Amino acid sequence: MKIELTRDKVHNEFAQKVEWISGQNLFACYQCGNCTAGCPVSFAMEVGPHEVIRYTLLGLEEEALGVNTFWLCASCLQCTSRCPKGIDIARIMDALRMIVLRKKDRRDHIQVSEFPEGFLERVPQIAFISGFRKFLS
Amino acid sequence: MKKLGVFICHCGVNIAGTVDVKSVAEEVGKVEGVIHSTDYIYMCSEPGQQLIREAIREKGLEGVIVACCSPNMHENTFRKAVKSVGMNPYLCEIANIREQCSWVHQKEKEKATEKAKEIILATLEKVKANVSLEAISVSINRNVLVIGGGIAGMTAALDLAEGGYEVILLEKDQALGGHMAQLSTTFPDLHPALPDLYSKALAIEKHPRIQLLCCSEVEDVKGYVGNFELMLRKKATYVDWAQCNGCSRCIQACPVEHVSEFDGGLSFRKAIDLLYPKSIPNQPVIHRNFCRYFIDQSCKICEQICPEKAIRFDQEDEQIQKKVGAIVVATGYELYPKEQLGEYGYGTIPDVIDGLTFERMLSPTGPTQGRIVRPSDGKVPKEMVFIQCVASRDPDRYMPYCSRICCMYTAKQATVFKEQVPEGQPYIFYMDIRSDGKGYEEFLQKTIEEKGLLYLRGRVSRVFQDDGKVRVLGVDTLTGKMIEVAADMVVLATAIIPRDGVKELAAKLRATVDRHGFLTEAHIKLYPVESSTKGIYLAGCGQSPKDISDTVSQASATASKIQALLSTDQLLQDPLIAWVDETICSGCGICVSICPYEAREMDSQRGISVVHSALCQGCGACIAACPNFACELRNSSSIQTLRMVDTFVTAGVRE
Amino acid sequence: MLYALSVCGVSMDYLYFPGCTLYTKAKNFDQTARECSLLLGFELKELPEWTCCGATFPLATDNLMALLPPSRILAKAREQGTTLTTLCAVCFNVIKRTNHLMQKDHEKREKINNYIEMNYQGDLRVLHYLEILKQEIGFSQIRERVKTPLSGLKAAAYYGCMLLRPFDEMGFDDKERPTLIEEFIEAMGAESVDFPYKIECCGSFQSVGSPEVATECAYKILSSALKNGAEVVVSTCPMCTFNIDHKQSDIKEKYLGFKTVPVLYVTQLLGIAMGLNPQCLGFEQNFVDPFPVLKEKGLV
Amino acid sequence: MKGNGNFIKRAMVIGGGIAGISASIDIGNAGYEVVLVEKLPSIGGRMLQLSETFPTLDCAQCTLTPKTVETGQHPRIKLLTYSEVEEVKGEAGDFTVRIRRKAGYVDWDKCTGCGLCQEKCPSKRPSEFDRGMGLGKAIYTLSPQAVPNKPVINPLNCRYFLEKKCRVCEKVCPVGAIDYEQQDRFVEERVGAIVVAVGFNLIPKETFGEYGYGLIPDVIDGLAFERLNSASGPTAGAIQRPSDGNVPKEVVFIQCTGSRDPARYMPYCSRVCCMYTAKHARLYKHKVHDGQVYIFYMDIRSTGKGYEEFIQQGMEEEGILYLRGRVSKIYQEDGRIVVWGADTLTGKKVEVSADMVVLATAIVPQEENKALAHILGIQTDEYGFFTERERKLHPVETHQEGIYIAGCAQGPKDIADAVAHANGAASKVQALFAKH
Repeated sequence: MKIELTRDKVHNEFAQKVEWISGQNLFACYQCGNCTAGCPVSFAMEVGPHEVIRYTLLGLEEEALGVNTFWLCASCLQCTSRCPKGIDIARIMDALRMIVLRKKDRRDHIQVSEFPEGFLERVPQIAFISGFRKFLS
Repeated sequence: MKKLGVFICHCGVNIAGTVDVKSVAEEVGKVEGVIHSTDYIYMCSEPGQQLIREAIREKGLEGVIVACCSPNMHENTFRKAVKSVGMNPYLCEIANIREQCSWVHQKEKEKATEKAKEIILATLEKVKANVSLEAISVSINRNVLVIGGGIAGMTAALDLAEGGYEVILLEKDQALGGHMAQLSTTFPDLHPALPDLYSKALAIEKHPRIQLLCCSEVEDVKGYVGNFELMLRKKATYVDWAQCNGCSRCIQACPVEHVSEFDGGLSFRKAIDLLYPKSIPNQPVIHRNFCRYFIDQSCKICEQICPEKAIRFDQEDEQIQKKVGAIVVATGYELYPKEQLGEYGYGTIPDVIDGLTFERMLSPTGPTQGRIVRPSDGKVPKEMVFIQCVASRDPDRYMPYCSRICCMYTAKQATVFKEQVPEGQPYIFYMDIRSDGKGYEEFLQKTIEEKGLLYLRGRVSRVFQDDGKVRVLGVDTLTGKMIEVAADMVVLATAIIPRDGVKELAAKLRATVDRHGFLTEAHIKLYPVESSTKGIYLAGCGQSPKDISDTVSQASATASKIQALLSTDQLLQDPLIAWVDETICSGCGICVSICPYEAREMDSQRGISVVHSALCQGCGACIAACPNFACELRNSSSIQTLRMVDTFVTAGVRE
Repeated sequence: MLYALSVCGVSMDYLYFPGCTLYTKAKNFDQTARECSLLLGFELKELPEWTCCGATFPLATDNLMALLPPSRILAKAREQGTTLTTLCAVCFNVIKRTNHLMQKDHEKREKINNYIEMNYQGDLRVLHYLEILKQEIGFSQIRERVKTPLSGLKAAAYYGCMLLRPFDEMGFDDKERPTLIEEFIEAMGAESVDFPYKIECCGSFQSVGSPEVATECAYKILSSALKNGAEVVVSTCPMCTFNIDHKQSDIKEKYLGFKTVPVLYVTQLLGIAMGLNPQCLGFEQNFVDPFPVLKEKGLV
Repeated sequence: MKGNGNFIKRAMVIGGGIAGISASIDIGNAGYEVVLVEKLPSIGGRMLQLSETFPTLDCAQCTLTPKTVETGQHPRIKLLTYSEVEEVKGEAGDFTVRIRRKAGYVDWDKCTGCGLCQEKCPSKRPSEFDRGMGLGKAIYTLSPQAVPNKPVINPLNCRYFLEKKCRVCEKVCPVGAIDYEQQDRFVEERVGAIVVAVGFNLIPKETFGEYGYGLIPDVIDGLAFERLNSASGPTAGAIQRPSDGNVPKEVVFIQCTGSRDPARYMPYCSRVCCMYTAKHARLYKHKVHDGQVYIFYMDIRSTGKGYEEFIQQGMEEEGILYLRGRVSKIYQEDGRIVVWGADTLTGKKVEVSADMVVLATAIVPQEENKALAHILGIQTDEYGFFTERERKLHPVETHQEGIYIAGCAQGPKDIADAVAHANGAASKVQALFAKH
């Protein structure tokens, strides 16, 4: 509930990493919520993309990485196409994914071994390839 | 019986949405004497006025009633219209059925319709007894007084002088510039404030048509538009400015130092000093409260050192009488007093300062030569908190209004801070970012992106000192989380409030102020620079908070209005003033003492009281006061008034 | 039936990248496109030895590795010709965006060329099959070749995301109000149905990560199309088609009253109109059988 | 011509909106002649389209029409309406301006403004003045209160010009003022100073694909709402939605539509939208007591005198719901308008099913500004707003002596600021004349 802010925290490594991987400037965000408003999967998100950006900017790494928001992002770029500041939000979501997936203790978001029977036969490989790239380290 | 015409305005839906104008027109049309009764959507428009003009011409009307909005809005409009077809304008009256009827009875349409009719019937009674009058023509003085030597007053004075008018520019302080002289740079271009201001001040000092009076105030104002009689007080400076050559040796030699208000308490100044270096005028003033000579006669160093023998310890305030035709009030603003902002530790924590003080710190000619340091220990602050809306937008505790300029100057200050202290972090607590001027939004976004200003949407609840840091407890409503910053320094964007003493000045000028003390304009859209008193104009932050460019536009606007006003030789005044029935007047003189405009005088030869027609404003005080009923107001006689009252009373009986 | 017929007088051939799914679960897409092309007088020349495009355009700016497969595809294609076409919207998106990057980002281009030991400058034209139909052949020309106008069929064009976004790089059609597929539908003689969800995402690869989310997305899209009177939904993407066609079984489980609607690839629609042999249309791969509605309209 | 040597003490004001009118009256009252050039057939500008003005809710017509009347009757103001500046030669003190007087196909010298032609004209087309909601005739005045109150024929709507038949107006005109053969004419005026007060436009509605703008009839812009709410508008002031005339019970207002959007539209703030939206919301509530208003915003900008109080009163007393967030998409479904927005204060997506949506679209410069700047030898910024000499201390001067700017031609501003700005420009003209 409480955030203690310092200049180190504002320019925290985590936020800088997100900025570096995504190539986006988090400070540019208006916090207008257009990304959340247009997101086709925001109904299932714990918080909207705009709020994840805010968490990241304020150095709340645990909060930012702890929500399902970026895992649910389907990279459809609706947010990006409507962002008034031209921020590629999907890239920020991907950066957050990458930060989790690239950690030394591998944390795959999905477990192939847990797929239900027949799933592999049913789903087209394009979905798998795409999904594996987004969910597996 | 006079032939009367009634014209009922719909005012769009403002009246017609509540009052059944058609039925009112029909019923009023049946009243004896009314030979023409009609309605129209906008009576004040050209076709509406044409209806009136045609009816006068074709039906030979001898009196006109326009039932519409308040006479404040359009009495003039319609009087001009009837005059254009040869009717005496004072035979035209307004029946106010908008402000006094439709607007206040929106939910009672039938009763409102009835009331509108009664208002018109009452006004009919007045018009029946109205007589033709001629406007009073008075000569005018074409000089102008500008009160306030800040950027508003300076602009107005220069514009007027350029337009060919003689101007008296009155400044309370010892030099020109006002608050703008305290600023470092202006947003959004980050231009240094002083050079621009300086060139303007220089132009004023040199202008042959501007008489600059510093350390001066208005003591008394008499008269009326075109003929104001002023009593000004020029306070003693204890330095003969005519003798002084501005060498400033006295300042260097003066042994007394006191805290500089101009620098927001960040520096000391001498007991004899300039307001700021190179100020215009560039002559010093002795500050009596601090000068040892005035305290215990123990020091006369300045007098001894002055090569021109310009020190005058015995100088006294001077009273100056002037006559002008118009007055510009450009009294400016001050910041909300810090003693009253307890929760922010303002006034007790040295590292909590206000925006103007921070400006002084940023100014290259300021106490730190532009370096940002903590007032407490002189260290460079790294964690810097800016708090907006301090005492603004806070109707319950402080001021309900928005101070308009804080968002932009805070953005500017945070930018300059970040430029000077690249490793520092500015945090800005805000409610809404208001960057609505030309180029402002672009400036704001660019600096947020490039400088990494951290905007936190939320107010600050408390600021306190802790371990050599200033702890700020706020909130970020976008994450819904509480925010705590251990800051090195805090800058408060405190509310803009009117200058101390404006209420008293307004009373002298018979101008009005709102509940916060800002001077009131005659109409926010129609007459934004005119006050409610004719001949008194408003410019700058004394009217409401605004930034420099808006202030400059407004100041130029007052100059334009005054030039139009003074471009003629004669001014016409309404003749709706008091007159005295000489056969009844007993010469008791009660009216003379009661008149607020000094328009009543005893004619000692005839032993009666007379009316000074140019001074009388038609307020009616003397009429109420006269024990003999010897006074009457033209076209508002007692009989007329009683008949109007009768109409309402009998309406009640009819019901 | 399989004779080449030149529309414009000259025969044109296009380099063609089918992509993995068009060889397997979306064979019907591939097959109908090849057949129809021949009828329209051009051939889809499949790239030799193509590899998977990667199925996602990498959004992390430091992920060069994911750019190598599409770059390699582009570089090899350039050796064969000047225009490359794809059918699958995902492949199209990945390849076109990579092509754009190879054109604009000199630094990355150099690095990638170093990795793949080729020298590709981004000078290939990448067109979606629909773009070829519109720009190179012309819808009006195709309209004239239609054997069975699909009159009376109400078809909703579903664009999804990959064709349209990001607009600056894809340049396929208006990003908010695309009309290209509608124009195509009308050229086939069918009636196009506009619906607000036509550019909303189907859930994409979430069918692997959070299948229930993808199901919900598909449900919203389909019910919006149905509400606006669609009898078939037209798609350009095997990923979308999986989500909005094959997942209709899941939708039915969750939303009991849901009425299924067939999903056709654009080329299947084209094939029907061009009078392709029903066996060639590959309806057996469609989850919701389009046959009943087509039969009802007398189209097959 | 009040002159002194060769310096012509006569001014031209380009644009007859509230800024141009204010400047003209000021200069005229100071004793100088003014030529007021207006592109449309009558003066009044955008303000004439407004219903009420914030924060006093005064009727806009009542505030403006007396000024238009005063301008029309002013002995020193010469009105050239339906006219455009084509060429400017010379310098301060002696400009020669060539003006195109557009053919209106009505001889105004003969016309009495009786209005018979408009009544009888059989051609009805959506009226631009009413933002496409009401129907206008091919021979028209902008409003019944127009100054001058003389009509012109729009040849694009006129049956005679389109099909060579009809001629009804010619037949009914009692004074024979209709002249189908009229051609554009050119006149020259010599003046010593010029005030540019050409006003603003709104960003074209077709721009907003994601808002269904132009396709969904009940998604309208702020000016359209003004017309809807105006007693002289197409519904005589009744709040009815354009599609079916029903009273909308849930209305969504969206601010910053095209403003503060550097990636896609205009990066700047349009300055007036926050206040007029608050005004719209309150006026709507005054007429539809059981209606609900939702306002999507980014920052509420109520900086003028009494503005903040006005906004807060709207929230507290009228229950207007402000939602801090932008809107991503609007579409029509089941006769309702679905709005996808966000409330960034709860961090949640908000979906509202509304009856009507009002977009506060960005204020943009007039299209012809850049061409006009070229003619006048002055500058515009990248968007097309005219550039002042210096932002703070010279906000009405241009880099060209003798040429001044006023009102929204310089940048978005509200009426009070535009009037003050225009008065300021007038002051500079007077000083220039007084100097010579």
